[in-house]
Amino acid sequence: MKPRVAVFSFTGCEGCSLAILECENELLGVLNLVDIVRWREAMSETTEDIDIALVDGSISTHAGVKRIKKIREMSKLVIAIGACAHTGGLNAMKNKYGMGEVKEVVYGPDGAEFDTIPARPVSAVVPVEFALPGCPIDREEFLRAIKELCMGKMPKLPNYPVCVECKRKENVCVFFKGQFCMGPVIRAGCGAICPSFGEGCEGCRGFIDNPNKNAHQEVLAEFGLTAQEVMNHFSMFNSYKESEV
Amino acid sequence: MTLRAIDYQAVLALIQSLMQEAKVVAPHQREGERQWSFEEVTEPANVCLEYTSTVLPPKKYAFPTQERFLRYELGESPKAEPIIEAEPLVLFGVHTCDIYALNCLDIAMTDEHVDPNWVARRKQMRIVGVDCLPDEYCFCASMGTATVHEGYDLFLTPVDGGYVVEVATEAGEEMLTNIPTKEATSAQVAQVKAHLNKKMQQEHKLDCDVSTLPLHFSGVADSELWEQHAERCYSCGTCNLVCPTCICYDVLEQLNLALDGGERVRVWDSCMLEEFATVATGENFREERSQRLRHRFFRKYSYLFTRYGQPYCCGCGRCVRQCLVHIDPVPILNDVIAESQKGATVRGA
Amino acid sequence: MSTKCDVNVNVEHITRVEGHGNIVLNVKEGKIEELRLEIVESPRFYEAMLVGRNWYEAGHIACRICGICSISHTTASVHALESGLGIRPSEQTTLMRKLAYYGEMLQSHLLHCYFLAAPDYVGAPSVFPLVSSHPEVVQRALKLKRLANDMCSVIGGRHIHPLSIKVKAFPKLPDKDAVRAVRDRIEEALPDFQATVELFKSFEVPQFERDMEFVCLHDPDEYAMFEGDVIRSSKCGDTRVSDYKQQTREFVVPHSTAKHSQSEVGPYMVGGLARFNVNYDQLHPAAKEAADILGLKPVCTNSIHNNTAQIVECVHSAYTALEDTDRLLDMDWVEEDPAVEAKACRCIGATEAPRGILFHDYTLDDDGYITEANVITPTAQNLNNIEHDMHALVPQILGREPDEIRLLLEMLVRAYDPCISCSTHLLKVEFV
Amino acid sequence: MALNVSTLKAEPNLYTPEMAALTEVVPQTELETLFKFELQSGNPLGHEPGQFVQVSCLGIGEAPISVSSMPCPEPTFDLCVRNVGNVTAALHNMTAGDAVGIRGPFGHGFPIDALKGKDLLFVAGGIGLVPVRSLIQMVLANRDEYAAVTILYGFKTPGEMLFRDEIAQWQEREDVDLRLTVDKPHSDWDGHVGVITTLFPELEIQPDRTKAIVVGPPIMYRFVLQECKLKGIGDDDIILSLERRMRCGVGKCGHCQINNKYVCQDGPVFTYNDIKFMWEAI
Ligand SMILES: Cc1cc2nc3c(=O)[nH]c(=O)nc-3n(C[C@H](O)[C@H](O)[C@H](O)COP(=O)(O)OP(=O)(O)OC[C@H]3O[C@@H](n4cnc5c(N)ncnc54)[C@H](O)[C@@H]3O)c2cc1C
Ligand code: SF4
Ligand code: SF4
Ligand code: SF4
Repeated sequence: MKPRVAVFSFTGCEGCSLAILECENELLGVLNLVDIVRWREAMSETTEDIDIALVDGSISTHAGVKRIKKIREMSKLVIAIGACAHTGGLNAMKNKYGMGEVKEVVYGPDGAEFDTIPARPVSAVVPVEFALPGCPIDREEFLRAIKELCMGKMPKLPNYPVCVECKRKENVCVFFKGQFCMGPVIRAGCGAICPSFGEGCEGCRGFIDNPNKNAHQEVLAEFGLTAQEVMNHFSMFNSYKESEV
Repeated sequence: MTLRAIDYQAVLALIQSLMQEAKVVAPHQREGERQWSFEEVTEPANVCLEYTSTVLPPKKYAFPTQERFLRYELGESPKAEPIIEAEPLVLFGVHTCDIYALNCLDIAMTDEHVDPNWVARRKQMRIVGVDCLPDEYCFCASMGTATVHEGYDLFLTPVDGGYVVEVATEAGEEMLTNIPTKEATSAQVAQVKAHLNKKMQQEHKLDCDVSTLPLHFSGVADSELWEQHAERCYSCGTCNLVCPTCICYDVLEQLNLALDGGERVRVWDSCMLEEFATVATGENFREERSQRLRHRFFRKYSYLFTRYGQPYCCGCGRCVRQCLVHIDPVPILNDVIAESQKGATVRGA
Repeated sequence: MSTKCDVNVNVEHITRVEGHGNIVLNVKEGKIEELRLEIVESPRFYEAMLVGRNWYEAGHIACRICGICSISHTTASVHALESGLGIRPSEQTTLMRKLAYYGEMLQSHLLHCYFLAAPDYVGAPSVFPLVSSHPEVVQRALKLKRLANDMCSVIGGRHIHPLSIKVKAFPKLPDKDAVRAVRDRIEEALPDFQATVELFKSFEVPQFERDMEFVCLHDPDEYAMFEGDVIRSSKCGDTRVSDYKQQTREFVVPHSTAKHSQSEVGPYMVGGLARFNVNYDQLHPAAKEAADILGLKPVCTNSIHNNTAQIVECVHSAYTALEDTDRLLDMDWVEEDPAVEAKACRCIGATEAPRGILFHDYTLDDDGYITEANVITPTAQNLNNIEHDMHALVPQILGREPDEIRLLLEMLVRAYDPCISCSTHLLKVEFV
Repeated sequence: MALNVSTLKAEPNLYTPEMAALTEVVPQTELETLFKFELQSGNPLGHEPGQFVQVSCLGIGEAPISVSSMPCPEPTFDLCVRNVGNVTAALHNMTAGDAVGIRGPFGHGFPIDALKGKDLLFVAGGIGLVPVRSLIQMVLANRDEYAAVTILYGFKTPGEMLFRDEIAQWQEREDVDLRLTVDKPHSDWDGHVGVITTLFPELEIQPDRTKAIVVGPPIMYRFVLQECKLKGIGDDDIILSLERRMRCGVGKCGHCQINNKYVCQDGPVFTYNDIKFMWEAI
């Protein structure tokens, strides 16, 4: 029996579910392994009998909280895909403003009605079995996870930093080119794609389990960033804090 | 040992002629930066023989960063067969430290069990060395790797008007068959010596003779120095990943999409990474950064040194050059030496 | 059947569009009591996030507004910053960016036409059943989409949230051999684009007409897509990009977390059909030929034909990308210094995203930090027009079965290829 | 001296598993299962007690597992596996007839010759009995070559006891002193209660002729070693088996290194003397 897979989107750019459709060369192979049974962005069919729910986006409304709980109930495995679902992602940057303030300032008096709560990762609302990090998810990592799930193996994320993959690719470290990088404290798995294309890592995959944040703050400062810029580097994808929600 | 003289044009001709028969890899300058890497030569003139150090060592040609070594089929009766991929290769423009490192790994890779993939690649490899001028991170003079006596076919030392080339093997002799060379003049030979003398003048050096290094490690396991030096360490593994004498690897499965077969690959690993020594029960035998840093140093300068009779560090300085928090083997080793000498006095007293 | 009927259509979360929207139609005795397109996507506050960030982070934050059009957002962001900071990128840089840009245009249009819209025309609920019923069509769609994707990734590292498309210059030049390989694949795929035209020719597009205003960028030298000198409207004439607010006047409506827009004269349409109608003369000859085959002529006022215009633009993009890339490959590439000096300035830029004109507007302080930001996405501009279309369409089809009404309304909305998640943060933020 | 690699004999199949068929699955506890295998080549595995093999579930991965049965001329052998991760879980999903890959045997086993004629004290905690079983089987099969045999086996709860039937047989034997203990009192258990060290005070040990074979979790070693010392057993006469993460099994990948030893090459069996100055060992 092929696993029945559904894709759901919450607050985000839907790039992660789109990234699944961007596995053009492999899509037919994936369809041989799994049955896609529900996916609003791509199909009109629907069902409540789901083995694997792939969820992108962060939870940022009361309605979203209800919906993800329902999805949890109807799915055997819930897998968060992408930074928004995994860490809250970029969306959590709004959390530093009070929600009343954001609505008021942004929508004016008409905005009071809109449903918005601080953005949070899926795991902050319901248990998730696994998260595929990245903004967007990495195609290879996604395919590997699908294959492993179909083999009955729980995928495992690397717990080492991006520098490892960056070195294996023999990139010139972007610090030596006058740029800045979060690679030393961020979880690998992306193939160090940013440094490979001349950009510093922005931290979209979240921190490794034991990052040496102090050392990294010192390094960023040593290479010339101001305190505010250092903070911005740390907060771009990783500003969600449980305490703020 | 025969010494000949060869001019720059002839070096280009040499590369060109080698390219006729094998893949030739050599240092190239990277992205307009003062960084180099070994890459396949497509145009001899692009080869950069005056360079400090490449990001990754030429080891990557004997032991690729990612190497498939087993192919298997699943299904009714699963089968597995080895993948051993090797091709004739010339490493052109290798520094003494990197030659030393390859020699080191020959021992480790063949001790007790012979690694088939390593040996297959090494058998088809010819090496043309070139002498360098060290930068502030190199400490090959201290490590005894500023010169190397084996592990190359030709060795070039820059002198006025070109290079003096040492022909070390028959294969080296053959490489020069159609290349115009001259007898090296005594002035040129003197220049080679001068070059070496200059290379030996390194500021960055150990406070002891390299042969005594393992002795100094005997009493420092519990020293605070490991914690002090590890405080800023990211545990990012960069130091190991760029090191020419590191061979630790991890093994991954790569299934094909139909799930009916796949390949097993090995990738470079690092003992500085947190999970390197974690076992299934969750126990981590080197949980602290300082324990991992200590292990890295013990492995290079004590364990493998004692096991194989030579240090597993070639003094190339890559680890500190690439380490963002400047964790440098030399001051650490000097702390080890100081500590052990202090301990010796205390014990002696 | 009497037209004095009661009809209730309630589509919660329209499928095969990007983001969350509902269609609500309530007809009592032939009278429309309620008809609206509800945008229920959670508000995202992108502009709020941009405030306080450094200018060089703008592109990377802004591209996260939308996964489908992240190259367009990057492009608009780069255009805005370059205009504010007074930077003119080199021809080499522009041509490189354009290859990725056309890649995204193709990627987005192909996704929409083959995966989201086509199932309606063959009566399937999604593209997945077509894998077995129309394998050659699906294979072709995947092949073309892969190509489009690689046009993006060969330049920017990846299509979704590209990496090296930066203000002034590329931090790392693309791999020339890889660009050459992609160029050859574009050439090789030209017959597939023709086949695509033939396929869409066979689909019957529902009848519908409504007089409306079309708005897009215009460039005197080329069919404006990547960039344009002015905003051109079929009803209001030309406006400078920096005066975009004269064209797009925004207001909040209660049933939508995205603001609505209108021009001086009312709602307007942006996107493929608008560009086709306004800039038809500048289309690549091959694209004009495709339009002929498809029977699409300017000025076409059936918004469902936006799909058709997208096919025409696919042909245009493929041929133009091929010619541009040939020019790029003829050049000797040089590494350019990407260093930029920040200063206080207002940065306004625009591009034609697949769904229409896209504006980015930032204000920087002396240190290059963003103090104010405004992003206006094409879908946000279209929402008002879609509702007006719905109001025009419903009376024409009232007599039909509710299911058919629902389908037609969905097809209409889908034809706009709305990108709802991008539209929900059209917020002007002035934080103190 | 650099090596001349061209003169070396390569081992082309060093990393290539040989296929073996799973012949029987014998459930043991909730987590552990005994698997019986037969090599397809028809050759015996050729191991010594204490050695391990690298077991491949192709497509999933490879894991080092001790051979749990004594050497025999048939191509069959036992592995007893705890389900803790990917490979071990995949094994648990297999049924008779399925195939796995086997590399090895690797490493150094128990020093049989040194044990001959001695009093043997086996101390096994939990899954530590797995490698020890191969040695016990061999000793019991050649019982007259050894002097007194004492087996201490401790586990957390009665449900975690391995090899029940076999232990019952050992219990029957006059020439084996078998003592079992569970860590905590339990209603299903009327035997000895307490950690394994609580069995020591009652033991009569003649240190000069005793060899202790101690295998268990890291924490057990610390306490049991102390007891052995109290009994006067020499460091050279305490034999243990260590476990580490492992990839290659042949001393290349670096993972199993403990100070200057490779568990896969120099071990997994060590004397306490070998490792007592190694701060990473225990
Ligand atoms: C010499 C030796 C003999 C062993 N004998 C037995 C035995 O007889 N029976 C038995 O059940 N187990 C035995 N083990 C332990 C067994 O190897 C591990 O439990 C097994 O490797 C876990 O693999 P996995 O794929 O199931 O887990 P994975 O999914 O790979 O890993 C789960 C966790 O285990 C860690 N891990 C990875 N590789 C190893 C490894 N080689 N050893 C320990 N942890 C690891 C990982 O870090 C991860 O956290 C032995 C180990 C060694 C070194
Ligand atoms: S570029 Fe970033 S990821 Fe790569 S080595 Fe440097 S710090 Fe690490
Ligand atoms: S020493 Fe430097 S390079 Fe090595 S792990 Fe620590 S931070 Fe990384
Ligand atoms: S430890 Fe550092 S200096 Fe020594 S060989 Fe490795 S990289 Fe070079």
